[in-house]
Amino acid sequence: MTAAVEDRPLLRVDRLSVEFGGPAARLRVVDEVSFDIEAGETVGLVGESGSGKSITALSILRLVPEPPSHLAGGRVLLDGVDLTTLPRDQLPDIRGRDIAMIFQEPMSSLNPVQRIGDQVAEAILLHQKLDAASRRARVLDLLRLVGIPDPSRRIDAYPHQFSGGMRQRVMIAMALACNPRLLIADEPTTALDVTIQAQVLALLRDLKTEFGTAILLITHDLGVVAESCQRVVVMYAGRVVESGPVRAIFRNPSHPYTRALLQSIPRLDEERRRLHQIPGNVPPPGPLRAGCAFHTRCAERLLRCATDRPPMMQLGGGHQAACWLAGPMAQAPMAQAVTP
Amino acid sequence: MTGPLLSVRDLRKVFNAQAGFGRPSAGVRAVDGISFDVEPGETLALVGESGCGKSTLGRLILQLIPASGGQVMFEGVDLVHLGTRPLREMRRRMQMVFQDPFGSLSPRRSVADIVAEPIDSFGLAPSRKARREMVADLLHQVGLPSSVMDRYPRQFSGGQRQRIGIARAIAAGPSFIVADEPVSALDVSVQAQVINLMQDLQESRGLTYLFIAHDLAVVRHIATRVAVMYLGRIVEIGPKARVYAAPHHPYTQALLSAAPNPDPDIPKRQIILTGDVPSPSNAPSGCAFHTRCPIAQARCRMEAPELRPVGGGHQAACHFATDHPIPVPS
Amino acid sequence: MGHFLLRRLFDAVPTVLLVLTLVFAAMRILPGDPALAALGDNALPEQLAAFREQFGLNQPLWRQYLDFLGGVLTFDLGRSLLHSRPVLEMLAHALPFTIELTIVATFIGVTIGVPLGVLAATRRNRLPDSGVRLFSLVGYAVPDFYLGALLLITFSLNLGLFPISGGGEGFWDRMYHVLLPAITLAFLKAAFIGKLTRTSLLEVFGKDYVRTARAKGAREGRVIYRHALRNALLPLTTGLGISLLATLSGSVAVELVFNRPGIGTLLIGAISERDYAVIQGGIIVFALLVVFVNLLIDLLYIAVDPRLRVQA
Amino acid sequence: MSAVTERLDLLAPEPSRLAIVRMVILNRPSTIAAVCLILVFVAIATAAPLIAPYDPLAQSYIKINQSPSWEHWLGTDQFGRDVLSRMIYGSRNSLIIGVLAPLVAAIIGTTLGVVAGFFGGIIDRVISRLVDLLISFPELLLAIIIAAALGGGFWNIVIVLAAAFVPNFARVARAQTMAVRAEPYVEAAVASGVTQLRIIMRHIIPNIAAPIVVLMTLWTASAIRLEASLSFLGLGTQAPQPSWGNIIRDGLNNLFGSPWPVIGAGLAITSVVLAFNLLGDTIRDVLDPETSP
Repeated sequence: MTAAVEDRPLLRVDRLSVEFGGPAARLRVVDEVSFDIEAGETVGLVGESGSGKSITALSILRLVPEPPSHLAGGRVLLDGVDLTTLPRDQLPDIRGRDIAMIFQEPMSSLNPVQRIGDQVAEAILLHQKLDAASRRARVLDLLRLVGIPDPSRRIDAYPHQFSGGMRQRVMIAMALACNPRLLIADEPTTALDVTIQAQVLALLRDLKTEFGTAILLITHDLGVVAESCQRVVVMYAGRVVESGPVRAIFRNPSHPYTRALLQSIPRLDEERRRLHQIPGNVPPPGPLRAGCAFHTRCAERLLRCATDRPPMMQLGGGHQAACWLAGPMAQAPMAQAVTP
Repeated sequence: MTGPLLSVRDLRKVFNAQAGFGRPSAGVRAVDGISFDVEPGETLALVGESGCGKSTLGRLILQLIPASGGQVMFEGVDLVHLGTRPLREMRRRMQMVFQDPFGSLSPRRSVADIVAEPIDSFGLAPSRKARREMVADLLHQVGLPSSVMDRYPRQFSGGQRQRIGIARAIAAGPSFIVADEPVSALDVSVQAQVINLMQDLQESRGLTYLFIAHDLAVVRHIATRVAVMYLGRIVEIGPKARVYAAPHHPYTQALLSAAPNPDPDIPKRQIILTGDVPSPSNAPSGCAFHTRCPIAQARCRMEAPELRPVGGGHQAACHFATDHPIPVPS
Repeated sequence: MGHFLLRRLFDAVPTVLLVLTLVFAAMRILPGDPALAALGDNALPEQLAAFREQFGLNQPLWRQYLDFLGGVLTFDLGRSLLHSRPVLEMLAHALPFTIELTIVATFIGVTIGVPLGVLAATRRNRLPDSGVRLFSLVGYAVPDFYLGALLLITFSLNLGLFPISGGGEGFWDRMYHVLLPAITLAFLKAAFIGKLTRTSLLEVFGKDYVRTARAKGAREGRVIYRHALRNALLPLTTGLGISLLATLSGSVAVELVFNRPGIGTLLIGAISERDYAVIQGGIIVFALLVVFVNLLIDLLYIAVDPRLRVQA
Repeated sequence: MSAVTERLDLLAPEPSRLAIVRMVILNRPSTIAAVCLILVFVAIATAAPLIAPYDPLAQSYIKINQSPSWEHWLGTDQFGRDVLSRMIYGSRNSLIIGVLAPLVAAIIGTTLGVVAGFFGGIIDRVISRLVDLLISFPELLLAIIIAAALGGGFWNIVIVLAAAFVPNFARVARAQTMAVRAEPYVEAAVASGVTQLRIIMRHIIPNIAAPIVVLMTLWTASAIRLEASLSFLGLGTQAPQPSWGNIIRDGLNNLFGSPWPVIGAGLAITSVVLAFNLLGDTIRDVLDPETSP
């Protein structure tokens, strides 16, 4: 990836922290998360439930209701403009125009009592000065673009007349209405069947090449990440444990959690006698924790892991991992060994 | 007892959608004539997308919902035409594990009562003390401390609840378990724990599984044979290795190619089906898949293909299923 | 669309029939002999016989039932025993007073209730919200006739601003008479509608499509009015139906307090005077009003919810 | 908040039921006030004969329509009876009917609802048809029709109010039963060979109890209000028996003389009904957190 001209990423999330609950029970759901998204790049934000990946994504556009949540620190720079300090009434100008978002549940993410044509046109209405006729034409193009058959008839239909896959396409059309530079997709295909998921992921890829839209893809499915993303950010219990180019992450996972995760998923392409088991449970959100969040379940933990929080070790080529064992003198990359 | 543990013959289930005012609707053919056998100790996986009827089939076999036709021979007894009392006795031999960890345990009852429900129902515990010991042993077998016996479901994580559900399923010592997407609602790391547990129990207690799932990678890991379903019918069935290596039905090929593989270097030979899964209430004529099939011909619209052998216990329901896999359009 | 409407219309017919049968049965299982109870203990035997003859009480039950149904269909509800006027005429005179009270009360109630609900929902847990919640709590608890009495005491008796009784003649005079009773009913309705608006809005605020609207760049105002309130209309329509019916029954007591010559006063008077035909007529009118209101709400439902209008 | 907790992708360990109770009751002064008021109301009703200064039915022609005085704190009505004593005895009426009617309705309604919801088929269609019809009638109208037929009197009112509430209990019970019946844990019970009756007793009833109890508390408030309305209309407690409703009815035609009986009785009804409504909301927050607004 050649560095951007002024070497400034499209979006930089810098030590973002989000907390829930009042002073008594302070839950630190997102803990100093940092990553960059270059223009035209697809970055995968992956983690299990409770990892805080969705809250991180929602916080970029400050869509998490405050209260009960509040930004406990860090910055979100869009082309250098810090969204966390932007006055709240200026946020709507950015939402839908510069950064757009699609969500997981196609069944409930569309307004059930409004025609889909109006819903797709709304972003255009909000951000662009177009008369009704040209707005409608633009919506028809968008519907055709995302592969909805017979758009002129379907434009006036209601969401309950569409299948899950079709609704997700409407969501994508709605998000791309104003040609945003970044599309945040929060588990866009989790609720879809695998053949429909393939269609939607292929559509996202084609639109990215055609419009150069950067995509932040939030998912728990490592297969989707491998197939669609150029760079990956792995989160655990509210923190980034590892990030880097997709091939480095899958070929040379340098954080014990990433390694364990890759070994515990059944593979389509190869036989495996027994799945690797990460003992214990995903930790519930809690107050700020000392040391590495994964140490209680980590098979390779050192004494210091319980007390000292590992810094992000640079492993070269943009690949980094927050683990004392993953220092520059990391051992030879662990092959995808079959666990004993 | 030689022969298959379970053999299903032409099983059907029609849900009659509310007969509209004045116009009787044909009803939804959720399961449309399905036949297969399951050998003792085997794990037959039922794979398919939503609306294909795999969950309905699971519940039909256990007679949790009445069948509209066909036969379910279990240990030599046809469950479909069995009276309620003998059927109730047979239930001891077959149990079920559910998908939703939160809905499968009654919120108002303690773990001990939940796990012991089959024991109480079949009167297997001579005394209260024996009952508690049996529950403790069952919890131990699923990797939970017996001390959790008196707590309530809301105090457990998804993975732990599935373990409690499995403890209940094996409580009465069944030989056959229908597992309806037991790991779909779990996180990846917890999924591995439950899959390993189910495999261990299969070995230690000689269980036979009917494993319902939509995740092809999980199926490849746990199944011995695989049946692929589409709109209420089996379109391909056979030993796992053959079906995954050489799928003969275009839908199976599309499924395998659509499933994302967690390896960036594997070349994606993407067969992307167009259109949506048709709704079961008005299934297409002939072969139900013809509306989305890349190699559909005129014949497919008229005549529904039957399952025909393609070698080595491997069958596919497609007019063009020859003994070698169908060439994939590049 | 037609299908849903047709079904609702088709359902209304048996409902009316069932209601009439319920009324018919109710009137016939009065304890004791209706003639004796109507004419009093010292009535002469031939008077009792004449009364039974007039009301066909000595005919077989099914015969009475057919005559009863025949009467209802041909709008002949018999004659009032005491006032020897056709029941239909008495009802026709009284009905407008009840209708206008219900309509005015509903209008005031909704125009106060909905904005209050929106105010409370948008400023959750702050002053307006707790204010509205207190208002609705009191509104739910105060009996309508008690509030009516209080308003009567303060505004009519002491301040003399409003008439003490009667329905008034001519449009403006009737409006002048209906205002205080309407406000009484509207106060309770505003409390109910306010609370319902608040809860349905809060529920809608939690929905995904509201978040989608914000993600598109819609400002809070647009999110509330264009998306949230529009969806809150569905539960609100049901609420409106319930509140309309509650006003109908509430009007009985309020008409008594304010001495309005509506169906309520007529019915209660007839019950105390044991005037059968009028009791029967009054209940039938109320029953038909209820069925009509329910039908009205179903129509409103179709207009508000496209999922009923347009088949998947 | 619910959207956010879902979004947390994880269930925070649920606080124990006791913690909810303490939290909900302690930090809500309104709830404590409601509970105290109800206790006072119950105390008055039970100890009525002891604390009432006069015999509620004792008439005296010389003391008609007196305004409040030291002798008669709320004055006397048109028959010279002491209004305060009648109010105290009237509370007995309201309490018993307020508790009895919803109880009777709950038992009948819930049974109908559970049977319809669990077995479905024709039984369900018949019961639902009837319930839908009766529910479309406001309780008061239904009560008036039945009261007109049965006449007033204590037991008739209990029947009237119970009949007016049965459809609501039936509908809630049916909806809850069908929801619980669709849960996998009921399927698991069937798969374990548990008989239908035991499934109802062990799984259905415990899981639908919460909304039913909440409904009963709320209906106690409505029962008290409805009894007052019926008595006000002359269809409830028959004279000379005292009821807050007919105290207001009598007080109406002496509004000029002294409005105090009306104001007093009205206040009593309002505060008790308010207290029970508050109690109902609190119980809903404790027993059935999901449905609290």
